[in-house]
Amino acid sequence: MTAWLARRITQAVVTFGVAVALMFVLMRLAPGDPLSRMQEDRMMDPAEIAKTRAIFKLDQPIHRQFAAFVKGVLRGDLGLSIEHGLPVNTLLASRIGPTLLLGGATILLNFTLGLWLGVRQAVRRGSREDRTLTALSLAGYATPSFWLGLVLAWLVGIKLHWLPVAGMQSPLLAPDAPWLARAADIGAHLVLPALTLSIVTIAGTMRYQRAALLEVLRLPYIGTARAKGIPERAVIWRHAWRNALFPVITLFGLWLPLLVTGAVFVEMVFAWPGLGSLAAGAALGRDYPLVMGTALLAAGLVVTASLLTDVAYALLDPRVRYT
Amino acid sequence: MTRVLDVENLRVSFPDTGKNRVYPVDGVSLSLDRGETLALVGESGCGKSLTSLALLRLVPSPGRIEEGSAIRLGGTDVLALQGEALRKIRGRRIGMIFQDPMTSLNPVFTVGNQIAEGVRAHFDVSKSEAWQRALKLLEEVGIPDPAARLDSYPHQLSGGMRQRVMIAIALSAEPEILVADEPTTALDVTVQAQILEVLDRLRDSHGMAVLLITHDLGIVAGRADRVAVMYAGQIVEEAPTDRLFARPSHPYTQGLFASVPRITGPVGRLSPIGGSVPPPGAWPGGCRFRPRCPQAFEKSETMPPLLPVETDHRMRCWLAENGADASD
Amino acid sequence: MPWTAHLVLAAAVAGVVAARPPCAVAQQEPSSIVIVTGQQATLPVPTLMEGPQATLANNEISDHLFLRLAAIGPELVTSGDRGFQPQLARSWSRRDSLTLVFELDPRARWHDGAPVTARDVTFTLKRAQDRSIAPRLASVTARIARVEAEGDRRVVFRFREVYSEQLYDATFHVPILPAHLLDGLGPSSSAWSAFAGRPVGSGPYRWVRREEGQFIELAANHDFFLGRPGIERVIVRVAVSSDARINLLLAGEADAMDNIPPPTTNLARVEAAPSLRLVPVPSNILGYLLFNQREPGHRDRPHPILADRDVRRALIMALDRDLLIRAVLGPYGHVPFGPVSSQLWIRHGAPRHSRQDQSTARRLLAGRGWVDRNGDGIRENRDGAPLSLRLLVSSSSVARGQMAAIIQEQVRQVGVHVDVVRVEPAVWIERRTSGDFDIDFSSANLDPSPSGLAYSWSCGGPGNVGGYCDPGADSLLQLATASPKADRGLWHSFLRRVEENSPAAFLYAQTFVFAVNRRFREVSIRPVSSWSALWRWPPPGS
Amino acid sequence: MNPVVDALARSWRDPRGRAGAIMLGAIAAGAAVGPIFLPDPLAQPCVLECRNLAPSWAHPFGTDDLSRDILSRVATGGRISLAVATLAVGLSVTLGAAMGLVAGYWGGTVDAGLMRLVDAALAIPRLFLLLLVLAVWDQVPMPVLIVLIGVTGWFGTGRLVRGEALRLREESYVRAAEALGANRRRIIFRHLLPNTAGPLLVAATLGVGDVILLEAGLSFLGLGVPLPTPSWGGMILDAKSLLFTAPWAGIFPGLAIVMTVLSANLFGDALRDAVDPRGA
Repeated sequence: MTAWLARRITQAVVTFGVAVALMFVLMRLAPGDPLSRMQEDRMMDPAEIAKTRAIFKLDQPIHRQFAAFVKGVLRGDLGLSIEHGLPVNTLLASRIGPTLLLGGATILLNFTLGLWLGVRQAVRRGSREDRTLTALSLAGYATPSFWLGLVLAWLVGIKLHWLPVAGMQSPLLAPDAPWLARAADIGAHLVLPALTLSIVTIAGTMRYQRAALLEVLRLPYIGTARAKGIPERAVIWRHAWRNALFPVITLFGLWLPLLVTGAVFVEMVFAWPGLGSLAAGAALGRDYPLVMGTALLAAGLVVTASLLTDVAYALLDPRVRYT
Repeated sequence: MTRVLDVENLRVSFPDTGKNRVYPVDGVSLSLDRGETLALVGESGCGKSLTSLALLRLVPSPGRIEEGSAIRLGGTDVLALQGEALRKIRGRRIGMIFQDPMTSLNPVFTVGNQIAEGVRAHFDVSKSEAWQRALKLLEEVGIPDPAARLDSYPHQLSGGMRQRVMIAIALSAEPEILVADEPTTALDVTVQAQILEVLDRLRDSHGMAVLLITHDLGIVAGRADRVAVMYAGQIVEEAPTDRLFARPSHPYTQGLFASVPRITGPVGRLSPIGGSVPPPGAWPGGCRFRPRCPQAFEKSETMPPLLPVETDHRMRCWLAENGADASD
Repeated sequence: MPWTAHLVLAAAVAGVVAARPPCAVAQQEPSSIVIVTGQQATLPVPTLMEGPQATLANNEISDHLFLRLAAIGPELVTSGDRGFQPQLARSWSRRDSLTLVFELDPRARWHDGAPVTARDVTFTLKRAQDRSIAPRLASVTARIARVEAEGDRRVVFRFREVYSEQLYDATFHVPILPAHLLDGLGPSSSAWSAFAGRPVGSGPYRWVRREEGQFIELAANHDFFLGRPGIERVIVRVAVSSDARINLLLAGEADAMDNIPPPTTNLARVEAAPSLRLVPVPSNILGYLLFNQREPGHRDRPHPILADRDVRRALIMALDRDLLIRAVLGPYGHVPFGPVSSQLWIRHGAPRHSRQDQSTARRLLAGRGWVDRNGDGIRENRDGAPLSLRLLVSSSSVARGQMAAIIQEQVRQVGVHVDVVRVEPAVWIERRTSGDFDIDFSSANLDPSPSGLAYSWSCGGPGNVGGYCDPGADSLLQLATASPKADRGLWHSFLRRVEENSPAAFLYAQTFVFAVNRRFREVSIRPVSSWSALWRWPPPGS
Repeated sequence: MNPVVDALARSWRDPRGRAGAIMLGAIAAGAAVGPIFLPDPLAQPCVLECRNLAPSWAHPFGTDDLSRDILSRVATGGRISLAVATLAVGLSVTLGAAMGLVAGYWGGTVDAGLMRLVDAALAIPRLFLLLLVLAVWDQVPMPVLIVLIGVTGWFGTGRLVRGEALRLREESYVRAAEALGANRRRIIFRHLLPNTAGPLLVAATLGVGDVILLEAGLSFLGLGVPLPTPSWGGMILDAKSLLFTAPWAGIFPGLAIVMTVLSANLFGDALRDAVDPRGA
């Protein structure tokens, strides 16, 4: 097991390296220039352009730039964001918290509710409830997230005044306010974006869980469990669900990174200070240092998620061989 | 003799195309006395497994047990039970062994876990006590080094061992009836004998009634007290074992016997029955064996009831009316 | 392991309920204002706002914190010495046509209490004119020869040449920095990060805090020498998406918003909210279709279609620009005469733009040999090549996208086929600057000074990507720039010349629409630096 | 009988399958034939006076903010969106299934190699991949767009199928088949593929909606269907600012997507039951 884990971690590190290198090249191949974003509104003086290029080493050949980048990464320095003028480290550090908060809340909501509903659907397969849930979840799935976000913000925030419509904290709340008040404030801002993201993604969880559980429910050992006389709930949740969890674990591994960089629209609609919108802006503006910083973070997350998925498989399924 | 199980006119239906329903089990009646072994014999697809599932109300959705059916366990009307009361009879009154030991054990739980779960479902015992009983059960079903095996996962065991575990699970709540659905089909011949030996021993030591479901007449002889032969959802012949073996009367039963190689009989060609059991939607009117029956006649076009052949021996064939059976 | 379904649901419900705040609606203290804007201020410090940092957002925060010697007056006239208002300088006078003398206001203090001195001005201008520190400022202040202190309160500016915008150049570009805090820091910008993280200025508001990606908080400078600000706290909140900004405004979580962007449906929503008032503000945005007079890919050859002035004119005639504006900008924009934004002072008194005239357009095209020869509705030349052009549009703007669709339809009516090529902003800029387009949908952010027109509309202008060159127009431009007075007539003859040559179809000069909560009674928003008069607003409810 | 025909016939007998097929057929037919009878989806008859009109007899789905008829735009856009979605999803599901089965069943270095590839590809946000394409193509031709979406879309499915295959190859029947000497192709096609049909069909049916929405995002980058050709995704994106004034501009293309996804799902469910070898 230890050897397996060591090998698996090595693989993860290699993957990480390849992905980062690949992204570096991709980014440089893309047309457009980091200075273009600034030129969009304003005419720039050639001297100004030259100076900016020199500061960000854009005037050097690509392999030099890559070497400098790798050196920086090894020192833990990701450079200066061209557009924000702040160290990439600082930017990422300030965004990772909100991102994990939103991603975590979404995954929690998505997986608790999604798994539970998916199981209900499978158990009551073909019932009116099953059909209704299918239709509702798919409708949610096919709804663009920005659309749903805007409607929710309008209804809950503007019409009903129940929750704040955007941002992560109220700027009027003093920074030295009691801990609980600040937590409640952030919590209130979190509800709508997390709900929006959950609604548009929950169909996936539900459908996979439903399909997986249906597969398992036909297997003979479910009959064995029932014939033993254990409660139906134990049959479903203990015997069937444990086995139906595997495809869902994979799904979980796939979603972790998606929630980091894939929430662009929702982050924008709710002005959530997360990584997704930061990354999108950086890519569109060709802010190379920031793009590489977010990419590094995203790649790290994907690789970790994939590793965790494999470990979870190994832990949950006694039959998987550690080879 | 105490009657432990009474099944009357059991009908199980499944939806077919449109609004039609089909009846893979169509009016089965059988009974079981304490300590008695009844063999339910038939080809695959004849409804015998479904019958056994119906006893525990485990007919898979969307199938259902029709109105007018009756299943009584001693004084309990099984079809009237709901929820907790229904759960209480599963495993406790009737234990069940399934056909394929490979897929009938949950791959993600240890053997001990799966047996102890059955114990704890019906007895208010502590976890460790349940594991103690599980250990004893493994000993009883003849698993070597049972203490170590408790922590094994099913995939670490051989087929025979798994079937022993299945038996242990079936016995975990000390049921008065054991339903064994093709317990040896998936196993190789030497292991088959061992498993049957375990079953016999346990039946005797626990005083259980056994419903043995099989397509293999070879394992019925010397083991079952009575035999019921099923065809196309119905019981077509029922008799004490020795009498049936001596005088198989229904043409279908005769066909079954003809397809069993016998060591004692004259060496001749096996004569299997032509064709196979048609699916439930395609059963013919009248006697359902008619298309495959070498002795079918005009009257076969109406459905025969179970007619007495002799004492305790009945069959669903108009030939019984003649007082003579088909073997003459 | 068997955690039950009900438990899970209960936890989820509990989470949602617990997340509800004790009081959901922002509790607004009477003397604070929350302004929501689209871009984050990253380095709001004069002389650091270079290159990527030369953003409107940085400028606006900087204008709360730092003062100039003098501010542009309400007429926005950048020529001459009259149209300016005193700020750090109490007064100014001329020694000769090349020398300006500023007397500093003795009451002016930095936020840390130190007095503002002549040394601060010389220090700041020295930094601004250093090409290695601030290439942008250095180039716009290149005509300032020397800046000298005479004692603590007097500063003398010497210019290299005589021209009309000397005062503008001396005051507008560079707000003054505190020399006593920065002198020892050295020129490198990284040494400045501590100061940039907590800037100290002399303006009406002082720095409080920044929540990265969320907002910046400023507080009133009670000792401000021009008067105590009425509003105690200014919070500038960032929301990149305009939908989020409008939502914050409608929900009452923000009091003010700069520039509600088109389409008009956004405006309609805000207008319908009883708590909000719309404030139109002239903007420096000019939208135009730039015709490429050089062949894409071969800058030395004329464009096969657009090098012909009559074709360019016909295209302009084909457009109903008033309709375009009404459809997309509503009442908030007008068709300019020449490349003139609604903020530029030379717009007053200019001739009216030409109207849509499809028959003239058809006649012009036919006259140049463009006739529909195969009956497909699109004109061809004698060789059968269709009159087909590619219109390059940045995908970042909804308004330009919509206008492009209307333009496509309007020119089709006179037999011109236009393909709309929508590309992301970085690609758009690259194509535009390399001249890889037939028609470019340009949107420029103009200087408040008309002298900036040379950048795009003179033969050698660095921003002249369409290959337009008219020596006659160039000399008119030079004349107007050099005139020591604010002479609109000279400027208008330059504009007439440009319109005649039709290097572009000038589509719209946009008016920004700000929204402010009605609890703020007296509202004044200045063009150029929108919130620089905010400190004069009385507190709400007073 | 041909197993494919058989499966299709069986799903047709299933009421869900029939409903799904009829709905899909109706949508496809509407997209194929509709534009012939409907007004020009590009025409702007009166930009100021008849834009953002609510649904009426003249314009059953209303008009958008350039006075174009939304019904004809939905119909015309359906041609593009459906073609892109089905082809791209078909491609990515096929690729994903193939790669996943190979990786999961072969294991060892093949698995490790493929999964590293998937990890690396998944680690690169799709946006960055698409930016690369911008470098190569000026105006992306439709087939390239389809291949692009397909090829960048299989990683998730591949991982999913690989997980299932990894589990299934430990199942007794696969082991039994191996012991019986069945060759790899037979094991993969007879045993593994049918048993991963459930997750695969889910992936495929959900993928249709995914791609339609992704196409909207691509239009935003200037990468999608070239203007002014309408597409469902692009229409929804354009209608964002009309959400509160002319909601129909987004609701109808949105409904078209929901109906497509829903019917594809219904049909997929029925198909899954039909191909399941363990079905009743």
